[in-house]
Amino acid sequence: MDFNFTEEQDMVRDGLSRLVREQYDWETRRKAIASPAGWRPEIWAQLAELGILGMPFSEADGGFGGGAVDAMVIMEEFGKGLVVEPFVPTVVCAGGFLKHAGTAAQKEEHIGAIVSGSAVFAFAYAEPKGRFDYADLETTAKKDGAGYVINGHKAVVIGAPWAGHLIVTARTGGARRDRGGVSVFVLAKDTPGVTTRDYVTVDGRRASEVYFENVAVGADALIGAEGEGLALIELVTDEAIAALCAEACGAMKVAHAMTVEYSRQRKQFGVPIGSFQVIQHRLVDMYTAYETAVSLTYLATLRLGADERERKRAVSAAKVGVGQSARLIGQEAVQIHGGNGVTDEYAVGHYFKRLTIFDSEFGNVDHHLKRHVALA
Amino acid sequence: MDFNFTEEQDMVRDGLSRLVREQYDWETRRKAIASPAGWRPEIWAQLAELGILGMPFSEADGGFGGGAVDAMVIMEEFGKGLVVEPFVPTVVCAGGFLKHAGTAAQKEEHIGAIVSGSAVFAFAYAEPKGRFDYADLETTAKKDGAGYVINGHKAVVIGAPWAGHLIVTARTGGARRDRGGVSVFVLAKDTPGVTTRDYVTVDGRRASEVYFENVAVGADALIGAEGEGLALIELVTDEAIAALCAEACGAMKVAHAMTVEYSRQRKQFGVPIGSFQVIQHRLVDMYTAYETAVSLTYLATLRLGADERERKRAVSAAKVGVGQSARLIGQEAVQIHGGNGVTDEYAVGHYFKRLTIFDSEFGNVDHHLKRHVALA
Amino acid sequence: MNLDFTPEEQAFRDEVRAFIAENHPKELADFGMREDMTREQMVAWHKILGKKGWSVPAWPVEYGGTGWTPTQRYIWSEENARANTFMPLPFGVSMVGPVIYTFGSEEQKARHLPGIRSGEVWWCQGYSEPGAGSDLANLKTTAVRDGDHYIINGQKTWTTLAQHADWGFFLCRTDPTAKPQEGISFILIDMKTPGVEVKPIKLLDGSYEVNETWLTDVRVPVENLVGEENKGWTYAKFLLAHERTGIAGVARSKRGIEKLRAIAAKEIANGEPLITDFDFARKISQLEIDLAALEITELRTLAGEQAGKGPGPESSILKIKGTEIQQRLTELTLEAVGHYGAPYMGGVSNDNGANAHPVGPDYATHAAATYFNMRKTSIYGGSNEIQRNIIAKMILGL
Amino acid sequence: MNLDFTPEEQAFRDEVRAFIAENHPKELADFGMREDMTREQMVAWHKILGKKGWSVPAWPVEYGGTGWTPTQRYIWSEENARANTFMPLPFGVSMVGPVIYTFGSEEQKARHLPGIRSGEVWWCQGYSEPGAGSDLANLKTTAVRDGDHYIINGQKTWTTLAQHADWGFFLCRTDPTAKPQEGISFILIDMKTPGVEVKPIKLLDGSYEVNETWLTDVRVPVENLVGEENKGWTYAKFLLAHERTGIAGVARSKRGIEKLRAIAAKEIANGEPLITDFDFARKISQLEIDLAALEITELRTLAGEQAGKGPGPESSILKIKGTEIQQRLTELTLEAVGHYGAPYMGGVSNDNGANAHPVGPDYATHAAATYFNMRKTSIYGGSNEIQRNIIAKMILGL
Repeated sequence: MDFNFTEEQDMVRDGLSRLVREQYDWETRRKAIASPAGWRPEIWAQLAELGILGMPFSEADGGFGGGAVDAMVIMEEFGKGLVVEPFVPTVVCAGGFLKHAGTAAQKEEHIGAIVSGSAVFAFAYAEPKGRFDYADLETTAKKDGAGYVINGHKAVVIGAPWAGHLIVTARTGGARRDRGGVSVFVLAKDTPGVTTRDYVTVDGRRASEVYFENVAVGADALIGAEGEGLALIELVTDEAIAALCAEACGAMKVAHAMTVEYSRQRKQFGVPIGSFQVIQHRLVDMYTAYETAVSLTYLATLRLGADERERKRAVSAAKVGVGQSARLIGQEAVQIHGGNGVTDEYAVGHYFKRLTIFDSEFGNVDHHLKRHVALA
Repeated sequence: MDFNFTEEQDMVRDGLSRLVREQYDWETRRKAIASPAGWRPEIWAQLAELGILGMPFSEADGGFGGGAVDAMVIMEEFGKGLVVEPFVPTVVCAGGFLKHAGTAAQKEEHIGAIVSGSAVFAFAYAEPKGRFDYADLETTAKKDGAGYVINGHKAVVIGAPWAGHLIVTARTGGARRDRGGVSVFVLAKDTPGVTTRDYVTVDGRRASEVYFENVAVGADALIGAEGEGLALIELVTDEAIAALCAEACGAMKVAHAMTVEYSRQRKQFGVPIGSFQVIQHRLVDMYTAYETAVSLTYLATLRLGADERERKRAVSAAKVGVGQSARLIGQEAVQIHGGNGVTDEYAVGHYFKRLTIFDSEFGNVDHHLKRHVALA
Repeated sequence: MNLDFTPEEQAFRDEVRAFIAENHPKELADFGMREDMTREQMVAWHKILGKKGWSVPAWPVEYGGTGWTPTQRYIWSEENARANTFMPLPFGVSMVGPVIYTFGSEEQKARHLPGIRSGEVWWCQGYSEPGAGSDLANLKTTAVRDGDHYIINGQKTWTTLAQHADWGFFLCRTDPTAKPQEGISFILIDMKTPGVEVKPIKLLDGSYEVNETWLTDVRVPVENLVGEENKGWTYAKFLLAHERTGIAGVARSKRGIEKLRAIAAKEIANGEPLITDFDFARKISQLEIDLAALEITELRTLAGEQAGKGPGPESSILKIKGTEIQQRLTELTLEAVGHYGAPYMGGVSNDNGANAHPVGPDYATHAAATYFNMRKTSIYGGSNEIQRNIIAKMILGL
Repeated sequence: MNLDFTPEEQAFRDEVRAFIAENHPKELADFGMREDMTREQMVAWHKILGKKGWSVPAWPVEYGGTGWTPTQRYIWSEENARANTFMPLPFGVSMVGPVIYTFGSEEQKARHLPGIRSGEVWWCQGYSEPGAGSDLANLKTTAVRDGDHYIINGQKTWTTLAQHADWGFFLCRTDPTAKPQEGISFILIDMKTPGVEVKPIKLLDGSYEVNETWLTDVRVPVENLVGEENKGWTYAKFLLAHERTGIAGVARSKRGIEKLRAIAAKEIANGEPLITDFDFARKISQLEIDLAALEITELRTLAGEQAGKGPGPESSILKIKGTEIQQRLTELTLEAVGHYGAPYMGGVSNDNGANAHPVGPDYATHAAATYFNMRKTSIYGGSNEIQRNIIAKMILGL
């Protein structure tokens, strides 16, 4: 057992921390997310330059041979700055599908582009009626000659407005909610028949409803074996969850620190509110919740390579525990900030909003508590 | 709508309050529950004299025409003094079965004896494997000529060591857990074939394991219609729950008051612990929990006469909410008392113990939350 | 003691229900958020009730109150919630009104009470300041006597819906040498007076329901002082206790639970309606149980008031539990809508990136915004921490 | 960073497991409560470990420690919990031992450390007093210098298992004129000294594990003073931080959850094993998740210690979360046993009405008593409120 970061991981953290501090200050971020684009491609280019976008790929695939712990380090820094750029959809999700199950040609085509920052992906898995069940798909991909024809509607596809490519899950066989018959496809967003409705999310990102109307793709769009995509989706989304948990830890750390600082400055009844024992104990409970979240994020991250049951239990434990911590810390941070906590102007409320939406990504607390029970 | 007590109810409360204060002081109680008998028949006689034991019976049956609100008033006072005498088994449970479904002869035989204090009952419904399901009975009553032969084992029958008579639930037909086929019997504890193992309970009462080995009873032992006892049991146990909730409110009130008083007296760091804001807020949360419990007890009590669904939802709401309040108040009272809270010598720990066992009587918080959901 | 309605109470309920059915403008029932409503829409029901004589039920009869029993007021709330009416805003009816009829001069009563009753005059509250949230004793706004006027200077914040207000009631320091809680006065200000400037604050949910209000050399006639000079703290406490009783919001939360059940019946989780998922249903039941307890607690408090006890520190419990339930309800509603909680859809006045049209099912549109918005409830009206301090001191004697 | 055992660590685990299997007395594994054990049984495993050289793993190697890595110490705890061993009591090993080897004289080290290692000498702790629980600065017990002795007078309470103790370490006030936290000394007392009187306190669960200890004109040689006179507060704080690291009890709680699962598999609820009830299983999963977090937090803390950071205020988190989990575990266990939580069954030494033989299934026998007993954990060793004060001050800087 070993709880130390490597020197390289420390360097990555330091570099990203500097980038966020220097180029992702609050006013700059506010303007960027309110701009028509909603993100900053120049930040993306710098992430590529720093090697961040290539970190989790093997050297053989053109990356830098990092792993889940590296992704954790990266995501925690993103969380601290509420970075909106689509690292999870592009690098963790699309990257994950490609590296775990992509053909040589698919890797060749896409991984280099991801590493260099020229390709941005979105992961279209959720549907209006499927909630957190990856197999509850109304989107279909019907065999048509050598290729497939995709029809369906994908909901709240994070980062899709910025993406050139999509990873799409669709049913190629089996009945609704069957484990079998789920397949994964990669395609360009400008493939004929794909339309999107783009919008802003409450946590300052962009997303789309994505509609597929008789979208014809070749056989080479299929990632992994036809109809056997569910286990792959579960693996990649578990990796995404671990990454999101790390992001949430970063956001919690800042929200907590802001609140401690605020409670030192803000006076009521002539003294700083941080001198009230009730406020102190609540700040302590937030701190304990943060430490709990960090520990569970470590657990999930370090178990991503374990056997399926152990991996899923660790990841679900983290999504439950980090989700509970995120709720507590977000709500308490706002409460202790008082009226200022509910204004758009103060940063703390935006951390709260990001931590709120975190819960609904890839299954909320209840969903993962159920999965944990089922694997007991 | 009306939230006032009648003058008679106020008088009953005052009388009982005096009795508890004057004759149920802590040392006297401690000696009584440690004595071989474990209770004080002389207290029981006084309750009869005060008309308490006859309160919930109609005047036609020899009682004083009170109702559920009267039982609530009585039980709250019992809760304040942690009175162990078996009012619930005798008056609420046995009395309930008799008044709702007893034959004229059964009423004649038993109600007068209850009112006068000469008859004490216990209610044998729980079984080692049945948990909180009144229909999950291994005890059987087989038809034998005009009468029945009872076999089985009843668990943790509260007050049985003191009782002359038992109310017993048994299966006369149907399969395990069927709603149909459950019957209710009344019999003397000295009926041949009944044996008991008596013991002390953690909350200072007495209980027995009761064994039935080929216990022959007459047709006149049956209360209500054969095989149709479940609805009757549900009604009577709902009445018992409302009464126990009132008892718990009384116990919570005292536990809270003791803790407030302790926090005024006990000094740490040179000042009363009640001057610490964290202790203050926790005492406030206990107070709020107490008020919540009182309100839900009112709700359950006032809905005992409503239609079945409404009655059950109100009673389950109370058992859930009062159970949650009891847990919070019991645990916090001990915590704020510090080391003294976990000693046998301080009264507060005994309130905590009574409030703990309350949860397992007639279904715990989880059980009633399920029943509430099922009736949504 | 009983919970049943008497025949008279049943008749009253029927009368109220019929009146609402006949008079409440249908289109008002369909708004998801106040943010989407115009001023006219917000006062429409108030004006109708004013004509009927039902706009200020809790006031003494001599000032236009209805003289209803607590049970009648309970029925009134229930029926309005049932019809999703937009009730009169509290600033006039529950806040300044009672202060004026209790402590104000006959001239003030004659001048201001009719407009409050009728809904013609919109009031706002100037209590909080940037440096003083729940700590009202730390006020910095000053009112300096100049002949028969006060000259008022200072900055107020969280002045809810002040952008529509005709009049405001303000706490101002009139004796800077007195102890913090003394030397404060309660002054009525015509919001059109020169020097009053209102600037909306954008909230987390994208709405603009509160404001910063600057008062710069605002000249206010001395007859706008309510009660005695330097006694404003007394009136403020009186008002806060009044404000808390309404804050439980039981009837509205009941309706919110109904809506939540309807949403959970439509959302599909693991192939089945979410409402059939025991875990989710359990959380709704827990909320219903908490709300049932609060309802009885409020009725007990109202009955106590009728028996002559004014709204006392017990109302702090209603504030704490009521807001906890409202917050939990919005939290569960957001949870129910799943992925569609994420799209950003504020009200019509939203700028800065809110989506112009809803995304996802209608019922999801305001889920996140409402959740974010309701975080304020445990902060305003005396934060829930302050309410606990009040209970500790006033009820537990600590 | 990884959670896997290296081959060396695996080999160590096998060695430990084999040693326990071969040497741990079988009958010790079956006790439900400490209350049922004799003194000899309680020290049996300690003595075996002493001979093996494994009784004080965390001590510096020069004083008999094993020099194990944090991972090895983790494995050691895990394997002992797995076998349900009765581990050496903390009073010597984790409390006074580290104080003696850190601050004591060479004579004290030579005299006392061997007996602590071997398990021959039983220690108890004299910190708390009736008037001073977590507030140790308020001590009243005095030690007055008289030639080469101290004359000690006072009353201590919560002296755990002092009825068996050979020696005790006591905090006594040696300078009554100093500030509360100064003027306190850390003194070792032979419990057979005349004037030492130990009287058991009956606890809620019926057990007698703590005592009141009276010290009346107890003459103690001055060489029993540890470190400097009037510096006892420093040693006491050092000791409390040490005490907290062990208090998380992760391995024991893991075993407790296994037992709870086994109980829930036997209990029948609504016709099915309780463990198949989602609601109950959910609560166990939540507990497992909380425990998994605590386990990693403890490992992180241990790794930090190895990297040179001593046990600092972070250990307060372990104390808070560890005791919350232990309490929740016993609460769920009591819930699991249903009606059979009610029969009163304390330990063998019980008087006053405890039932002589268990009622109901074996696993239910101690459920209530254990639940009641474990309420102490959030009170002792510095109450959880005090731990929060420590974190607020030492970590958050408030």
